[in-house]
Amino acid sequence: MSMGNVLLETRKLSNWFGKICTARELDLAFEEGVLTSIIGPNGAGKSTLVNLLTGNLPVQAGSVLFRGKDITRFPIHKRVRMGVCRSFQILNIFPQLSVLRNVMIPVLARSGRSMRPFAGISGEKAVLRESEELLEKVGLSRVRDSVAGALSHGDQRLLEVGVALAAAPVLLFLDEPTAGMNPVERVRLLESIRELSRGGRSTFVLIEHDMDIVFSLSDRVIVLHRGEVIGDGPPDEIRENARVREVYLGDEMTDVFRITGEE
Amino acid sequence: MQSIVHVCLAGLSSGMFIWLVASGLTLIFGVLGVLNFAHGSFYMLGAYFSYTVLRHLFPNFWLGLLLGPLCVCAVGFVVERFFLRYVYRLALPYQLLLTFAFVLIFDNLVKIVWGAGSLTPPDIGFLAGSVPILGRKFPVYNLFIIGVGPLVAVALWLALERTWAGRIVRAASSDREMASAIGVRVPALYTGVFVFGIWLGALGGGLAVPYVGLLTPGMGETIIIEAFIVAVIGGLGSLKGAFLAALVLGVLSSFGTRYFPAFDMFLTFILMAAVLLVRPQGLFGDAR
Amino acid sequence: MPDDRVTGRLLRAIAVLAFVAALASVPLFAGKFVIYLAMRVMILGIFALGYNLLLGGTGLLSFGHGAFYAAGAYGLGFFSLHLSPNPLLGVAAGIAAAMLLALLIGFFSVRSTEIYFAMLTLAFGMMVFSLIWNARDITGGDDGLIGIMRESIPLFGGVKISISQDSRYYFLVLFFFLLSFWAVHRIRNSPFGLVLAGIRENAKRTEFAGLAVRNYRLAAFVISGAFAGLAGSLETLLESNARPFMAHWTHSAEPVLVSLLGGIQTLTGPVVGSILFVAMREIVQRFTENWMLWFGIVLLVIIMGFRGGVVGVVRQLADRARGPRGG
Amino acid sequence: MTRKRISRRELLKLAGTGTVVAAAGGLGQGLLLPRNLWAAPPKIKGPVKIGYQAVLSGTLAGYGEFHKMGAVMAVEEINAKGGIAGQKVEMEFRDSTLKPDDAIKNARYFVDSWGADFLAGIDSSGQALALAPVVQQLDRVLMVTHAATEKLTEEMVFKKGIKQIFRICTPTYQDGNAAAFIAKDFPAVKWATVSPKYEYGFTCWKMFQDTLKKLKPGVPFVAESFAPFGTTDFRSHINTILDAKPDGLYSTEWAGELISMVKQGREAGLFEKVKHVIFPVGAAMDVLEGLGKDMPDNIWIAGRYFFLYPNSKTNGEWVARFRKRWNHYPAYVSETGYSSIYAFKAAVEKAGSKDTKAVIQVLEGMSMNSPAGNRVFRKEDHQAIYDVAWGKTKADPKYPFKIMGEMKVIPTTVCYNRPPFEGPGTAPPF
Repeated sequence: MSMGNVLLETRKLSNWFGKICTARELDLAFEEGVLTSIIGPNGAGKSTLVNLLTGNLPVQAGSVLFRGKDITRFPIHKRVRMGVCRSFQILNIFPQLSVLRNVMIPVLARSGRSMRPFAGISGEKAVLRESEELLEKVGLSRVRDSVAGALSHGDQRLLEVGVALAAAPVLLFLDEPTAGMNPVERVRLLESIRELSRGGRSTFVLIEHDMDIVFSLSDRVIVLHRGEVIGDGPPDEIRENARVREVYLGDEMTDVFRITGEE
Repeated sequence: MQSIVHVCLAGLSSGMFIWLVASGLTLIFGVLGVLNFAHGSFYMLGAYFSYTVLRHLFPNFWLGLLLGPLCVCAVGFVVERFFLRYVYRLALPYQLLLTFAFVLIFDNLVKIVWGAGSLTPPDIGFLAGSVPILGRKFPVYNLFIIGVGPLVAVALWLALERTWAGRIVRAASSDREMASAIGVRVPALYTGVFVFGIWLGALGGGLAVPYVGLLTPGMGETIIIEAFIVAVIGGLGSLKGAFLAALVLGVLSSFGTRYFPAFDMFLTFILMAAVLLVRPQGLFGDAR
Repeated sequence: MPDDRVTGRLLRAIAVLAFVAALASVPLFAGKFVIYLAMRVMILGIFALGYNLLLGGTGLLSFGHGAFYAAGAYGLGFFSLHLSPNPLLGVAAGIAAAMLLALLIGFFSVRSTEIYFAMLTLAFGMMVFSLIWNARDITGGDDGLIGIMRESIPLFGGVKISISQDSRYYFLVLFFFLLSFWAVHRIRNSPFGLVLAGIRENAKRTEFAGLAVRNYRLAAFVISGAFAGLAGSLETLLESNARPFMAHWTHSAEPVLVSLLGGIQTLTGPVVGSILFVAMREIVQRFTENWMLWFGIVLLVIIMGFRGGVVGVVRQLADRARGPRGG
Repeated sequence: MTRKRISRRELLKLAGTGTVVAAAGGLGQGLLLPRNLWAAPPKIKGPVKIGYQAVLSGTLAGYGEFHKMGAVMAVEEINAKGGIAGQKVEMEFRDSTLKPDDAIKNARYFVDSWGADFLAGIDSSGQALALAPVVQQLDRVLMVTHAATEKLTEEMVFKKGIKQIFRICTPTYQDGNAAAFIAKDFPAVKWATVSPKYEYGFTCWKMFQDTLKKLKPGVPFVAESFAPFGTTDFRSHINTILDAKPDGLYSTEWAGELISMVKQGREAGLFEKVKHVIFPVGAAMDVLEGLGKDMPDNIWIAGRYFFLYPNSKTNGEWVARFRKRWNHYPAYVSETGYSSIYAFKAAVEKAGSKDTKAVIQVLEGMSMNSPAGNRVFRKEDHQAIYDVAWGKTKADPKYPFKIMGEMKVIPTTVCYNRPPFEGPGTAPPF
């Protein structure tokens, strides 16, 4: 596994909501093994970017390439099959299914055995084993049989990441995975992300508000502002970036700290 | 020319008539998010109550039209306050099932109270009779309906856009939580809107007494499906859409019946499916 | 814990066996009318069981399943009138016709969800109704397709099983009912069923699990259409006619009603709902001509008092009763 | 009930004579006394049970009520006079909902659960046709009192041999063929129709056209507009007719839909523009009463029975009794409902048994007197043959609705299709 192998790139990717531009001719490239964070003040276009890359929003202009292949018009599930997956800022799990079944769905999807209407689910030994391993990894084994909707908020967030991970993505976008978590849980989750990233199976792209975490965790930081990239580079470089400081020294900066400091 | 004008007029009057019934259905869906299957039954009750006032209490069409639907409002209040209120949070099928239960109950009650046979209304005074238009007679009452339809539409529009109550209703329809956060008593508002929607349906029923010229215990069942189609094509919850859809459908089916006898339900439903496929939110619905 | 699970499984096996035995012995002790009603219950049960794969299983409210029921009925009708009177082949033809129609209608419908899906299926169902009604030369119009006979089932070696008697036809219906019950049970507990549940719970997440949600919806739609077709063809054999109103929306509403009555989140819900639906009406009708009124009131009570359907509520009560011991 | 208690002495005496007579009979081998006189009256076990179904819900619920009035009255009268062959008549009435599957369920309930000996009722053609194989299987006589489809008698009874079905009301021949005989005398040349968009409407219009073409070759039919079941707005249909400028309008719209159509037609001036109008089921009481003075004058109407025809003692008395009992004029389904119960009575008493086979044998070709006049059940197709009146509407101070003024009868012998129903000479005019 070598660095510098481009997984996903965008060419002049643009998006508008009415007259508001949320992505302006973005040319970005995400490389294998580089833990990237995307930051920016509220309304900078972070979530929009993830939505465009993962197929959750149709691309209005420009194109998206995955491993050199144009996937601009690909539906979500096809992108996931290729290895682009995500978690959501707002919880997006299967609330009435058990924790185990939550992660089983993506695992089944990958195994290609999900169209079998008469096979017993308990007979899917390999899928079960893999799902249990995954729960172990995100630390949810102890609640594997609980109904997902009944978990604590922190556990639900873990599950959100777990379900995304279960799709075994090459490139995984985590949209504010720690939103609403208490500091202890937050550290725990980010630690496991760091570990998983080192494990090298998936490349992570993180959207995060907590600057400390972003700078300590990431290999690369992208700063978005009003749909434009105003900074892109290693954390140290970004810290020194004048434009970024300018943007973050305004109200927006304090705003960011207020939000993240609330917990 | 004579033919086309009359076909148009027939279409306009039937379209406006459907609009009157569909308006309440649309309003209730728009604000409460409930598909009121029993709307046709309230229409029927409106007709029967108006008929009763007209025949047995005051032989005056206007009084019948005023008092009949008001009685139905009382029924609507009971339905909302004691039953419907408890299923808002449940899924769509439960709401349909509940309102369906009321269809059965009301249809049967009407049969018990007013008898199984059809009833025909007494004279309605000055609105009876016809006027010649291009050498063919056209009923005054249908002209009246053609006038009442837009009148109701404009009144509704003014009420929703220009009054304080209307603004609150619109606020509640777009965001229930927000409305209750700014101090609107949402449950009471819902009751009010439901009862008002029922009043519109019952008004349609009251107007139907001379229009259809016949009251039968199952009369709500034929109208509800037409009102549904209109509400869906117009965009569920959009009054403007329902108005236009009713107009288009009325004129279209009138022309269809006259010039393309093969035209029937099939094409109406094709139209409905086509609209749903191309613009799922309907002609004027907001994409929720 | 494992002990509990074993006893649970044993109890369930006993319950299933007792249920099957009770059903199988209906023709032995019950009168003809009860046998007939039991068949109606089972046919409605098949319709509702399949339907509930869509409503309870996938979270889609279809208002057009009458069309597939009618496709099954007319499919069997045409097959047995023009090709072969073999009832089993006829049923197969009915199911095939229903599945084809479901594929066609589903292809257009599954892109929408919720109320739009309900309205689209309603529109398509009514188109089918209208087609059957108007294609008089082929379908007999509103008179329906009549004179469909219940011939014997040919087996290997020239042996034939006669099903013309109701008490015998009962077993064919029972066979298909149990088969459907088993099939729906398997589907609910299969990987495919889990994906459907995922779609019901969260379609977006299912898509982000790498699954083409629309295809799964379509598959569920076609499968439930197959059950509707089976029910339609069985009813046609029972009543020896097929009629346009089978495709009408009022008939499409029946499985919805039945599933909700029994409870959409359980396997047995639609079956219990079917029993209630048929038996309740029959009982009410014996006491009063105003059956609609009383039927409506009973419905009201069930919706207001038994939100999760009868089976769901009974199960909750049972859980509560068991509560202190388990906890 | 008023039977005297028989004392023991008398009983003994009776027993004695009984033994003597029996012995004598046995000895004399029927030579001493004519046997038939002494044979016990026909023994029928248990009450005579009749399962009746008609529509009691929805827009046509009024028809069910009319059926019920007639049938209930017949049962009351018969029971008051000692029942059928000495046995009480029991009747159960069910809502047929107009749906074939409900009709089948009801029939099965009546026979298999309640133990009905006879079945009666049925409004829609679809129901009647769907029931045919069922009543054959159940082996009970079904007396159809309203459904008019000719297929029932032609195909089910005549061709398929389902002998259990009889029809006491007039079939589509009356509404289609007979109307053509009325129409042939008009100076009208161009005809048009507004009719129901289902089998009944199509069939009647076709029969009307076929027969009229034969009676009056070259007669043009200029417009047809078919209205779906449940139509409440006939205005576009009326426009179709007015545009075609016909001289004659033929319409088999019935019940509430006919009321709506006539009212809306009046408003549009339809009856001023079209001089000759025929409503084959316009003489139904619900239509006449519903329209009241709104029914235009000089329209030819008929029904399957009209209470002013025949002008016989039986009919006059019956109408009086009916009005006394229900405070209502009898509708045609009241008469057919009433007469069907009497048809069962006559058949059972003549057959001396409730047995279906025996009753069918008696009913075939049976002639009976009824309010509608003399009825004969045609042997081949089990269709009751009786005359119904056509008449021109006119006001009469005695009634709050229009009645038939000038009456005319088209004899069944000229307007009913004849078995074998195919080939020359089977369809009128003969």
